[in-house]
Amino acid sequence: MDDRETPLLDELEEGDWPSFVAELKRAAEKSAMSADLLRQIERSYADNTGHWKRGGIVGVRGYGGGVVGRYSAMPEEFPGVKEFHTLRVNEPAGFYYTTEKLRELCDVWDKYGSGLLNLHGSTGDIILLGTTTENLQPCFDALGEIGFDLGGSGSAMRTLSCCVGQSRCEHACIDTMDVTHDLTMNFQMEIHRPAFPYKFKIKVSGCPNDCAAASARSDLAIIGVWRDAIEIDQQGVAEYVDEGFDLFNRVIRRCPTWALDWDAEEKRLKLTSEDCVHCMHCINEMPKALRVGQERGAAVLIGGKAPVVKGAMIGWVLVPFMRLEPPYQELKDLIVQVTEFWAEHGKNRERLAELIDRLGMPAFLEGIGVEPCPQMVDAPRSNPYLFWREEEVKHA
Amino acid sequence: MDDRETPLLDELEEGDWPSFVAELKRAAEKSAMSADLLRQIERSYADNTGHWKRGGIVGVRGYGGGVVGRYSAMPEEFPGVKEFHTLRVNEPAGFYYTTEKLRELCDVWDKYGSGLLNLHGSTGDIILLGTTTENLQPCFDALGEIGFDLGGSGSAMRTLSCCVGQSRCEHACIDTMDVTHDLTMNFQMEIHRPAFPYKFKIKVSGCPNDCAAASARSDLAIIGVWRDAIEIDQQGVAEYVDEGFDLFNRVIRRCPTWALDWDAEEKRLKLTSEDCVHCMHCINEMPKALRVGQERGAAVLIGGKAPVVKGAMIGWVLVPFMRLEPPYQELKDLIVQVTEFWAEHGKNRERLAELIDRLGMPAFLEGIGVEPCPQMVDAPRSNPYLFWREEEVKHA
Amino acid sequence: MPKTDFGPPDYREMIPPIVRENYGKWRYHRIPRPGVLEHVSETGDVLSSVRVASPRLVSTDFVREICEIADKYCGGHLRFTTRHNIEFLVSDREKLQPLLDELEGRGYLIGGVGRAISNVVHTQGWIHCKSAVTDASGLVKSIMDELHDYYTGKKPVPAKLRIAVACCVNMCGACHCSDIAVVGIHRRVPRVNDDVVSKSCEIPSTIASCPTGAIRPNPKLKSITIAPEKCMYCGNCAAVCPAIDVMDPDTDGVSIWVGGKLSNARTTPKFSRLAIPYLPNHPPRWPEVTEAVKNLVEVWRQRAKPGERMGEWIERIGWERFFQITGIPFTEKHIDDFTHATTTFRSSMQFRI
Amino acid sequence: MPKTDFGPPDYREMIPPIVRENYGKWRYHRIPRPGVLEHVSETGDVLSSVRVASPRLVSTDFVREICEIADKYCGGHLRFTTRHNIEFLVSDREKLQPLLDELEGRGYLIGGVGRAISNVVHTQGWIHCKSAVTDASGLVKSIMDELHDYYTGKKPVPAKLRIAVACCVNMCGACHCSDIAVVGIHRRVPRVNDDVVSKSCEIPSTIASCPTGAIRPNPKLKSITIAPEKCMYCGNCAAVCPAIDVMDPDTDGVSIWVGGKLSNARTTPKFSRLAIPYLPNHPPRWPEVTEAVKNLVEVWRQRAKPGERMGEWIERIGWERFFQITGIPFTEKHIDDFTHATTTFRSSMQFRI
Ligand code: SRM
Ligand code: SRM
Ligand code: SRM
Ligand code: SRM
Ligand code: SF4
Ligand code: SF4
Ligand code: SF4
Ligand code: SF4
Ligand code: SF4
Ligand code: SF4
Ligand code: SF4
Ligand code: SF4
Repeated sequence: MDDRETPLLDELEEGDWPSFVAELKRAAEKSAMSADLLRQIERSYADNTGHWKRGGIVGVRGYGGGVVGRYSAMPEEFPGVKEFHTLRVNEPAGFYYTTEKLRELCDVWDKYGSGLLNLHGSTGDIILLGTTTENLQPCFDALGEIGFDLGGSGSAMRTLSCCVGQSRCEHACIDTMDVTHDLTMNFQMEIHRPAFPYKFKIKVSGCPNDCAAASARSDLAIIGVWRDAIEIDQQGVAEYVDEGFDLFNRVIRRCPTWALDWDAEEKRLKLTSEDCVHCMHCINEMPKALRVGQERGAAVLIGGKAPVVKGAMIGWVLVPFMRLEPPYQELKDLIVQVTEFWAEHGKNRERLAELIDRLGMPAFLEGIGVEPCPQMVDAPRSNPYLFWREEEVKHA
Repeated sequence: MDDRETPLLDELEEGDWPSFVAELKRAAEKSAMSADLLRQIERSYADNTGHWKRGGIVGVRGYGGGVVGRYSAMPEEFPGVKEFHTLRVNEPAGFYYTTEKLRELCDVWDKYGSGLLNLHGSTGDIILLGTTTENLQPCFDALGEIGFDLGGSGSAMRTLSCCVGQSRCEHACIDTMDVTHDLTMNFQMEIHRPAFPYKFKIKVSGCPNDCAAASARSDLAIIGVWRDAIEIDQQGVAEYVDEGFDLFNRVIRRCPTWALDWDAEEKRLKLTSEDCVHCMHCINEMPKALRVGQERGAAVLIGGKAPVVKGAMIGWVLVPFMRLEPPYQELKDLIVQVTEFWAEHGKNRERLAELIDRLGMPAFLEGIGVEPCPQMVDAPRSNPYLFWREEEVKHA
Repeated sequence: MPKTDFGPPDYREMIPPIVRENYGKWRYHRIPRPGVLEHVSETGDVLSSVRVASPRLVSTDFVREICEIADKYCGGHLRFTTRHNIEFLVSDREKLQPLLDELEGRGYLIGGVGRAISNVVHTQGWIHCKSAVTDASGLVKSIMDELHDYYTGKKPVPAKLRIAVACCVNMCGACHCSDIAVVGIHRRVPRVNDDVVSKSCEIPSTIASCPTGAIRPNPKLKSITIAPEKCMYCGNCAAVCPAIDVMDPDTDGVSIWVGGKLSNARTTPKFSRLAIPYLPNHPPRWPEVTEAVKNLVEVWRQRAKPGERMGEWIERIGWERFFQITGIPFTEKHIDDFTHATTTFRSSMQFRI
Repeated sequence: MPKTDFGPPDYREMIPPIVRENYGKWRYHRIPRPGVLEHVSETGDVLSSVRVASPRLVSTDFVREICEIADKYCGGHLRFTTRHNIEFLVSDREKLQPLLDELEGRGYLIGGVGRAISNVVHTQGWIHCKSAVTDASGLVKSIMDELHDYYTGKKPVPAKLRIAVACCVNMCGACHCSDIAVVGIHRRVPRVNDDVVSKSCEIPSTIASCPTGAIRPNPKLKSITIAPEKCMYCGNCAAVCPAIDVMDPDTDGVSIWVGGKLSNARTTPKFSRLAIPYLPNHPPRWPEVTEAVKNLVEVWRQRAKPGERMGEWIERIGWERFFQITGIPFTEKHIDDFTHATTTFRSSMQFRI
């Protein structure tokens, strides 16, 4: 391909950060689709606007989602991207791959698609970026051969994702990868056949550091936590201090509840465990000396989402603590309860958080049979506008 | 009066706390109205409900408010309280009295009313509790003779009130009593002739301790503050410390912004003044050593109110700092701007805060001609739903 | 024409000479004993203020009595505080002890200063308000008969504690920002007298008065209809339209709210939050309410750090533990479901389990 | 019937042996050099993870290249992070330095670990999304070309800093909780093609799609009308109804948001807040945006305390000073006027003057 065709994009080949334009060009060398994509993007850079059409539902047999249909708005000029659909391919939990698997994936994608992909999409899928309607089914079949299934799209449960968890992290209170894989297998129907009012996302983080960014972008976030005391290796703490670690300013003062204190004489870190709110900070700062407790499980937060329509939400505590052991039945039951309530009461395109906002948390809790608890709120209500049930109000 | 008539209320004569029942009885000895009041209240205690009727506008000549009409719902049984209106009498700023003035007031009230009063009502008025329609005008005339005017009621500017301020408090950044008196005199028309969409309250506190509870219950709160550094008498601080005052735990650690530090060697309290948010805590704890700064003025907060309709509000910062010197022109102009905007756009029974909530703060600020500033918010907006004016958006 | 708009007495004529002379010159204060403030001026003058409890609802005889005392010890001047206490202002040091003695002799309670429970800010109740669900004065008397030792300083408390009582959710006062607020509530949907509505109510403003949009027009009857599932019994419609009756002695009651504050000291002002949704309305002594308030005060008093107000203490230990320690059940009623409810939901992993 | 619902590859078959053997046994970690994590297991095993920047949008050749490297040094295993970085997992200590050398030789950027700016989470942009106001990939490249020294650790930063870029307010990602978020916005009321509406749009759901209730039915045309004064150009109606066009190359632009976070460490998760309402959309290098982001990073970097994230720093110094220091003008656009606006207004005297 002639460089002069893309003077604007060429500028983005300069600089030290890895260049997506270089990648587009690499793909363009092998694929006419990608070559036309490059040209269309150059046009977008010139016109200051995208050139994709809206609408158009495409898919593969037996599935209701997993493919995002896309058509160029300028098919005459850029025939290679006349049809340019993406396949959302469910990633293995934790984003681990053998090189063998990845190579197989590349081979399939070079054969049936643009040769361009995202590792990964924001939800967690492998995004195979651009193929024709015709190629969708054979591509999917070939993916199946090598063990890759589609993820979610549309009004479905979406592809789950998680942090690295116990596979490589000392803080993990739950086996994030196993929970993710198990739920994914359990909810294949819900993932592949959109039947909800809108999208429903689940993400799993192993501890309150939330490395999966679950609480911001999951309708249901599962976040590991412990409920006994932090394990303190006093020897280890003393070593930090002896090495000049500024314990007071780096840890004690920054504990959100002042749960820690340093006994300089006894060289002991004192923890008032009932004050600890599991923020992780002290453990993060002194991983060699402090560890999460032994009574481990997870909290379930609901309602995290992006701004549209009612505003962005960060997940709300629904269950403060739940033990998580395979087969994760309690968790699965809860997810079913929640999604069924939502499926029944939610309006079209109404996210879970928006439904709860509309009906009120008390009504939602009653609907799914979860008992209220103070962990659900930062503080009780301040307005005197409370409801009473007929049966609560005894009348003479 | 026979004790056995009020067995329930009699129980409230027991105990150490001063008894309102004792007061009712004292008044009942002199006044038939009060005697019937006592009986009606006893009935309320027996029936578990009030016995006042709703409705009924009464007043005095030339005024639209200042009287709250009240009629017994059981006039046959308690004829003395058939009509039992209260006069709201504007208190002198700071609630100071000469005994002479108070005695004159008592004389008038014994003559024309029940002999019962509140010192004071929640808004700040002297509440003369209970007289007949007939007696209203003569009572008002007699009050006028001794220099007491009515306060506000209904959809009017309400009686102002304030903390003790410079008259007896070392923290006062403004002359609360003078501001209150001056505004009261300036807004007589607005106080006495209801012409607003709803009530409008103004209260004045001399510093952020807010001893007038202004920010919770004033549509417009004026609260004294300074903007240079706190004055520190290092000698004084050292004395506190030498006397065993736990400076770290009582002050340094509790400063909301950690603006203070103690230099143990130099025995100096170090203040990072740009971090001070004028919370008053350190000054409150060490009044002998610390003082508010010299550049003094007031902030204006708007929208404080009780729960009904849209929920309770604590006043919002409108002007972070304004110098306040007689004749307080800038403040008066602001009050006029605010009330005029509200009078124009507010619906019936819509408090200022509710109007602003409905129209949006940006629209309100534009309407009253006040520039936005970051002190107005805890944080900028988090939703991407912002408006642009035609003229801001240049279009090719 | 009658004389109008002459305004209140000028404060300059009400203040005692020591205040006039030291106006704006006060340097610092101390609390020599419970109930007494000693303000020192840069002129060297010292003003002692003796704070005394008042029932707020008083007779002219009561006023004459305190005037008499003020004449004797305070040169004929006195003031009231923003919480309805009386303050005797003593400029002559010699007169302080005799004043205290006389006040004590007469049975006045001296206190409310510094780290103490001060007077209760309250409302009219059955004494004068048509909207009163309960009697404010009676509740105050019942509560303070139990708590006066915290007023007089006989028993110390960790910090200022402000109690407020309101006889309905209009909350005439600053209830909504009190350490402890006692508020009368209804629990039954108001009854509508359709005939009266059609005659004497403005229907649009009645509809607009409902915070939760529970009221719809009923064109057939020229009246309105209240959707029971949307009504939370605030009574605002009844305030606007006399044909609506929300009172019900059988089901009305009292709710308790905690943790509000107004000062900006340390923490920003806070709203009071629901602790107990309902207690029965039991005059003349309201034993359930009195007990509940006492429990709250005791729990706080025994656990809070010095200088820590109710709400600050609760926020430090967490609402989870507050409910646990007080033994108050946490119910769905504690979870907000009004306009800004979602902003009160816990959006973090920071909680106690 | 085709094979369906077989799910993703089982992670157990993807993880390297060292991970399998030490699963759940990791004891602690350290950061021996920028871009490298060393996890120590209770078995004594040590796993070194080398983190490398990826453009996320890659070609199969790129993937083959990293596979080749992983074969050489990592026994044929690798992973990606939740922020789209590549992680090479080295169990054989001998291979660490050679791997680092090869990566550097090939021009890969090693970094993003610990107190660093990590990869930018971003969205499709003009590459694939019909809703894109701007190009996410181009913005990321332009921004990170300026900031890569903070990725590689050549220049230190006080704490983790997470940048996100979204091409429209749908914010596919966690933009709304990022230290710095760059978001494409419209500023013009959408144009409605009435003919198409009447044919191909579901009017009730179009009306319901509008967050601010700006859309009303237009029965005459069997279409809808947008009230311009209520529309804030979110484009959600255009997502629901293809007859509505919100794109406008002339007035569309980019906004910048700051101070969000998601971890619960120290402070609870925070939303990003509006810093700069509009900057022009200037491909291919977006100089205004790049400059603004750099300014924000620099200002924070130079002033924050160690370990203090952007939002924590801003909250410590106060938004007043943030605007002053950054030189960003504070305008009425920064003041919320959406549903919960009043909860963001300052209800206290605690501010800097
Ligand atoms: C591909 C992806 C962006 C990316 O480059 O990574 C993406 C792309 C689109 N998102 Fe998204 N979203 C993607 C993750 C997200 C996330 C993040 C997440 O899932 O963790 C969010 C925020 C979290 C959330 O769901 O709230 C997100 C919030 C949205 C929204 C706003 C939803 C809301 O309730 O606020 C929309 C609007 C809509 O649904 O109409 C949307 C809609 C879209 C559509 C389908 C718009 C459209 O109708 O054309 C985009 C298709 C682009 C395309 O042509 O490929 N996308 N979208 C992400 C999916 C990849 C994957 O499967 O791994
Ligand atoms: C007398 C007083 C209570 C007291 O015992 O001290 C009082 C008594 C009444 N208030 Fe009040 N309010 C009194 C101070 C307050 C305060 C406190 C204040 O002003 O500092 C508030 C809270 C602050 C505020 O205004 O928001 C207050 C909030 C209300 C409300 C709720 C307004 C709202 O917007 O939420 C109402 C309802 C109404 O206006 O219909 C109300 C209505 C009433 C009415 C007029 C109810 C009625 O229509 O019958 C009460 C008349 C009782 C009577 O028969 O005397 N009163 N009212 C206070 C006035 C005394 C004075 O003038 O000094
Ligand atoms: C007399 C009075 C002003 C008046 O014009 O009447 C007053 C007077 C003083 N206040 Fe106050 N405050 C008065 C009502 C208030 C109120 C309003 C209220 O309670 O309704 C508040 C806000 C209450 C709240 O936050 O909810 C108030 C919050 C304070 C504070 C902050 C306390 C805190 O730590 O939160 C201080 C500072 C302190 O006590 O250290 C203070 C300090 C003071 C000082 C020490 C100021 C001084 O140097 O003179 C005065 C004596 C305090 C004392 O009584 O312990 N004053 N003070 C009011 C007495 C009411 C009463 O009879 O009890
Ligand atoms: C690899 C990864 C998980 C994964 O499954 O991929 C991961 C891995 C680790 N995270 Fe994380 N975090 C990862 C995304 C996140 C995210 C999500 C995100 O950025 O989108 C967050 C939340 C971000 C936020 O708060 O906005 C996150 C917040 C943390 C924190 C809290 C930092 C803080 O003080 O706020 C820690 C603790 C620390 O760094 O001290 C942490 C700590 C760690 C540790 C040290 C845990 C451990 O002991 O292994 C890991 C190495 C940290 C590092 O890179 O400095 N991780 N971490 C993710 C790497 C992303 C990347 O390529 O940069
Ligand atoms: S969320 Fe916790 S368990 Fe998961 S990778 Fe991050 S620090 Fe480790
Ligand atoms: S985890 Fe957080 S809350 Fe708990 S002790 Fe450590 S720093 Fe404090
Ligand atoms: S508000 Fe301030 S100035 Fe007024 S009395 Fe209280 S402490 Fe003194
Ligand atoms: S007034 Fe408050 S904010 Fe200012 S230094 Fe003192 S304690 Fe800190
Ligand atoms: S709180 Fe309610 S009942 Fe009590 S005085 Fe105020 S309006 Fe009347
Ligand atoms: S009582 Fe309150 S909630 Fe019920 S209908 Fe009347 S105004 Fe509405
Ligand atoms: S942020 Fe908007 S434009 Fe970008 S991918 Fe998501 S939906 Fe499309
Ligand atoms: S662009 Fe957004 S705000 Fe404007 S009409 Fe459409 S949905 Fe409503």
